[in-house]
Amino acid sequence: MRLLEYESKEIFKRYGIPIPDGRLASTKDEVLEMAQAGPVVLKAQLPIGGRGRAGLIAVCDSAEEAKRKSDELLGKKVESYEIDGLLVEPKVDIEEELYLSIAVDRSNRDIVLLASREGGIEIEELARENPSAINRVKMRRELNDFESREIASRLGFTGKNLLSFSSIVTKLHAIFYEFDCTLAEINPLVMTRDGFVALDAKIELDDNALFRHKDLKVEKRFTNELEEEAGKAGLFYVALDGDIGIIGNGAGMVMATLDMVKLSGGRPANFCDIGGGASPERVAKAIEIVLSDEKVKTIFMNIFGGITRCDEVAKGVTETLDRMENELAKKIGLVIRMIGTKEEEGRAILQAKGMETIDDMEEGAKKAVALSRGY
Amino acid sequence: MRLLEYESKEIFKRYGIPIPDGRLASTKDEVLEMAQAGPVVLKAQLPIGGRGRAGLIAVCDSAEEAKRKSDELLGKKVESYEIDGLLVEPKVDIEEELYLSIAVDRSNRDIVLLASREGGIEIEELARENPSAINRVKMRRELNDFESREIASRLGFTGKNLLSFSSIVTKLHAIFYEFDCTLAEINPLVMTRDGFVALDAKIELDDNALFRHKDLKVEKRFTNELEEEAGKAGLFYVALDGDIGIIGNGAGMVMATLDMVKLSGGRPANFCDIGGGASPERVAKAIEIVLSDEKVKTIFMNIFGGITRCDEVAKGVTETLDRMENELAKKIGLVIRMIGTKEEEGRAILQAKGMETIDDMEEGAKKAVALSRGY
Amino acid sequence: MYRVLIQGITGRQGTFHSSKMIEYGTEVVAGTTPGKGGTEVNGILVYDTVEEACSNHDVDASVIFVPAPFAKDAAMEAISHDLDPVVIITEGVPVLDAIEVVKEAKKKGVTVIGPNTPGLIRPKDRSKLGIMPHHIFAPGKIGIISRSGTLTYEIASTITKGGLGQSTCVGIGGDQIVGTDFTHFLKLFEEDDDTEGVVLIGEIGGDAEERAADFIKRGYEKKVLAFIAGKTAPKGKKMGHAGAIISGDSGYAENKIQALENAGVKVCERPKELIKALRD
Amino acid sequence: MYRVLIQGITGRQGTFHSSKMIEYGTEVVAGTTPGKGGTEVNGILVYDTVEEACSNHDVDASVIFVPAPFAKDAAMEAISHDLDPVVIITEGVPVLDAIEVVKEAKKKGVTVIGPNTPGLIRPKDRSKLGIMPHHIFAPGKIGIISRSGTLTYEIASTITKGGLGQSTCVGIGGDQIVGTDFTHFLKLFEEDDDTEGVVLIGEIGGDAEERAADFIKRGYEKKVLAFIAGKTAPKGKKMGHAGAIISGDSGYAENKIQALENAGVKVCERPKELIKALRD
Repeated sequence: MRLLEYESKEIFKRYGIPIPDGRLASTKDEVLEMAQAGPVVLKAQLPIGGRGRAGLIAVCDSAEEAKRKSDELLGKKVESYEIDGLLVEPKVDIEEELYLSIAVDRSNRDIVLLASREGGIEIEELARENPSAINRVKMRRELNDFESREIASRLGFTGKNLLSFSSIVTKLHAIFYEFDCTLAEINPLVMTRDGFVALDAKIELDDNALFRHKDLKVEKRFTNELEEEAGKAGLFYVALDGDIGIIGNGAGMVMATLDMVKLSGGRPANFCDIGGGASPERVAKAIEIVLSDEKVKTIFMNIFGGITRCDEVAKGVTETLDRMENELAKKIGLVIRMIGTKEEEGRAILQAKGMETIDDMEEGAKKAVALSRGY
Repeated sequence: MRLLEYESKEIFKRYGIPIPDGRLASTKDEVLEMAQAGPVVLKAQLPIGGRGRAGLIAVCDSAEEAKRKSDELLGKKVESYEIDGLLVEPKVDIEEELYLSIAVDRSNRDIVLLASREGGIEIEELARENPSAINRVKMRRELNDFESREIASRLGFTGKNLLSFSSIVTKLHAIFYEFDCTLAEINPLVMTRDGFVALDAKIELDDNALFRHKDLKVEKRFTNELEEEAGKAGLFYVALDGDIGIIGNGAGMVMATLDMVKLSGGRPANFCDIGGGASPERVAKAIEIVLSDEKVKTIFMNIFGGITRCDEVAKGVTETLDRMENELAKKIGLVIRMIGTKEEEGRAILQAKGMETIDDMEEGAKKAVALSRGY
Repeated sequence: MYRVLIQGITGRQGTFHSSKMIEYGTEVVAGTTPGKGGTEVNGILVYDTVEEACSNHDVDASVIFVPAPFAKDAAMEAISHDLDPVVIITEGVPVLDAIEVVKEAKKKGVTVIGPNTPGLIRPKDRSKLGIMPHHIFAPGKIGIISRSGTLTYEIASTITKGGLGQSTCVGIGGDQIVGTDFTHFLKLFEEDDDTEGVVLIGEIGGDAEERAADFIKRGYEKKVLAFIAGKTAPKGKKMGHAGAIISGDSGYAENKIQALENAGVKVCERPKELIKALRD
Repeated sequence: MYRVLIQGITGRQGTFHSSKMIEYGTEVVAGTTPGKGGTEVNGILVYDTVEEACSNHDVDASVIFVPAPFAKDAAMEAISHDLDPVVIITEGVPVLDAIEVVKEAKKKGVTVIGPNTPGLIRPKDRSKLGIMPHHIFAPGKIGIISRSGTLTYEIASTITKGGLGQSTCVGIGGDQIVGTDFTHFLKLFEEDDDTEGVVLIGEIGGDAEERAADFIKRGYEKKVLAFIAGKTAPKGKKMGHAGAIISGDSGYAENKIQALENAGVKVCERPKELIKALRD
């Protein structure tokens, strides 16, 4: 889960990493109050990258400009978010931009620190264009101060700058492990006349470790309401832009179903995983959520019964049908592929409502595509 | 530095190790208030061992008895301490006494946990009498929960007791490392009908690590005022019971001086180490402190100048003499052995005041012993 | 055949799946749940600690069903007693916990399978260290290594129905950080006389497939086929598995397919194609 | 001869003692103080990190003068760059820090001398890694291993005045936890052609003398004499050194003397007796 910039900066501040003296503003008046004192930077508080390019960060040299820009940004919709807060910071005179992060290194099953004097661009871009400009250091839970100093020294810092940079490394390391981060990034970390300042701050928390950080008072965040509703019901839902709703059990299985629909010429509207051993209620909820996407006219349900029982799935389907007074069946094409545990019982339940099942996944996908095209 | 029992128990409580529901009382009335509710145990709060045998712990079955005992204990002098506080605890019904500690294992340069179902006696005694009853486990800074459970299991606990015992192990481990302890001991840890209770608590902090624990608000403690005064002046002073004051530079050197005085038939009154590179002021302070022990009529000062400069030492001596208007030289026999760095300069300073120095340590010791006997 | 310890045997999952493992024929010798020592589950004795279980039984391997917050501790306990493999079924293990477990396992030379894995099954031995619906498997000569549960079942079942069976099927786990990779098991299958061909079931996220391709490219003696899920997945979204995410430049299905094909691996678009390709 | 790095060279102690070391003839090649890189002390270049110092100079060993709160970090830094020995002069290092340093040194095969040591001196080479007043030493055939500073000077000076000199003198440190023990150097002296006899200077606390006695008892080729301080020390009191304390049953001077005598070591009561015994 990604924290918003201002939340990340609050943590930085608590740990002593220097940040600009900014404030979160949710109204134009609050922005203007800060803009009286001098040039400011307005930064839309959204959990997405590339805000600069997307015009979500505005440098305002005058109060007039700050007024215009905050009018423009506050309330604006971006992807599935709405901007309801701007971080207002005094404009900083930048002498140099650096990059510093600690992240999970999936390939090496480890934690790695990346540091570079070439900051301000995406690290992937830098890795492509100038990989030798990136210092990589494996991290452990215990970091000796000298290791931080060595990183600063390898970047070419000496004297006071060496001490301040290494202290930022030490603090970022503490934050990373203390909060179970998967990413703690400062990009850019800038050098000013008064020393280093973390101009941006990006912290990603491990969703699976939130139980250790109840004091953070953050809840798992979703990028849209359906995903949130699904998450709370024990489903995993990702919205896509096609018109065939996909429901399946198991992440790999659902991904493969999406691929098969595409391969058969259709466009999946979503990814919806009911997980293992789903109850009829969870199945019903999945159908409800998938149908609340108005583009969806056809659903392809693909179940391989292992721990999941086909009879339970069938019950979930029929309950939904009943609740919708069979409107569903009229308006929506529902293709059910269902084999495995209790498959016969499940088939019987569906047949009693006049519904057939299919054994083969590819056949199911083709049928769903045909239905979506009105065949 | 050893914390008092009630201070250790406050830490236990904060970490969730069960302790009796006691209170610190500094007056008889406070004791009586608690004794109304039932039988209590009064425990003198002094940083010394063997309180039970020394009569400093009193089980009081009636309020009458509590009154008598608190009269007896409060204000009593023990060694160089005065009892100014009693920990009053409800009497506990003991089903079993255990031993549990984590300590520095000097021989193995490591940390070791000791656990035994034979609690209540000194661990050294148990180690002599029934060493196989003691479980020894090496500790590291990170302790997995399963390691605590294994300790509980090896002691023969199972079910609920296994879980509570292992949780106490985990907490004691956390305390040990969190506070830089050199010892964290529960003896006895007792089993009652309601579970385990730490009946006693002994925490020794590493004096050298107190800088990491400013929040503890404890200062280095001394067992008597002279030791405290010396400590604050950068001297290391230990009171002994003889009549020849000993001042030297370097711990090994001072110990050897004590031994030499004893070997020559005398009785050292103290150990006083002025350390390396002592200033005249520190030397003067050392003489002052040693002389404030009224038994001392003779001082043997043994200096081997390395970083310590003999001229500085000599200045310290003459300044003290001057301040005391030469009373010192009249009343007290002062034998100075002094060689090494700036020895000639030092000798000259002393000779100007009519004092001689000796080159040989043994000769000096003999002369001091002779002086102390009035020769 | 593995003599298996079940950690967390008294929980709902542990109780259910240990009964299924026994039903299949797996030699489950003991279970553990701290605080429940002395009880019994499915006729299996329960101990408080792995140490006790190991001193009362000959134990080779462990299957872990304990909840995510305690999974690291359970895995560390199994590793400290040299159980091998340690199969972590648990889903939702924190990343830093998984990294520490993997490091400790490496230090001790123990194989950790998972977390978030359906486990490992050997139809010939009727031995299962996991949660697969075992009726869909049949003894045979095909080895399966997979990052996914139900997709493994889909493909294993296709293989079984196609008249071929499986030597060993193993899920390496759907998390970002798992104890083993495709390469680890490719090596084992290469040396395994019971295995004639291997099917890799990959998905978006990470570079395990690319690394497997590198390994195969250097020369692999047996036939390898692959199926990669997630070709339609968008960037930056977790697709159900914590590990199934395209981030930055890495993790795209296309790259994985390209790498495998470059290594001479046939990547099938449909499960059924696998049967034909395996028979060729 | 050791090429020596001084950690904490810009501090008062580091500056003073590095000048003395150079004066004696020690090959001091570089110094470090974080944040002071690029400056000079006693004509020696100062670096921010040991890494930099080592990449600009050939460095063998380190002598640490940094304050106690930072001594662990400095020692870890020296150990991580394989400097050997690492001599920790600093007094007052926390016990847990010392334990971690000693463990890390063991893992890397590095010798740590101290903490709280006067260091090591080799009169023949005019090489000093420490703070001893070097004028009292003279080249010779006697090795000294000691837990004390000034007492070493007293005895070394007695030996010098007695017409004998020293091969190597080393202080193992006065703290409870130190990097080396008597046994470590007894082994080195046994193999050292420059050394004919060894003097152990022990004191109350711990069991380093008893362990040395055990080692000698198993057969030691050179003459060993000992001097033990603290026969008059009371129980439970730290006698100046953090390590000089009799606690529980252990650490009494009598036990140490007994053990050494049982091992055939002559324990002298007076420094002067050592001369006669060494000449015998």
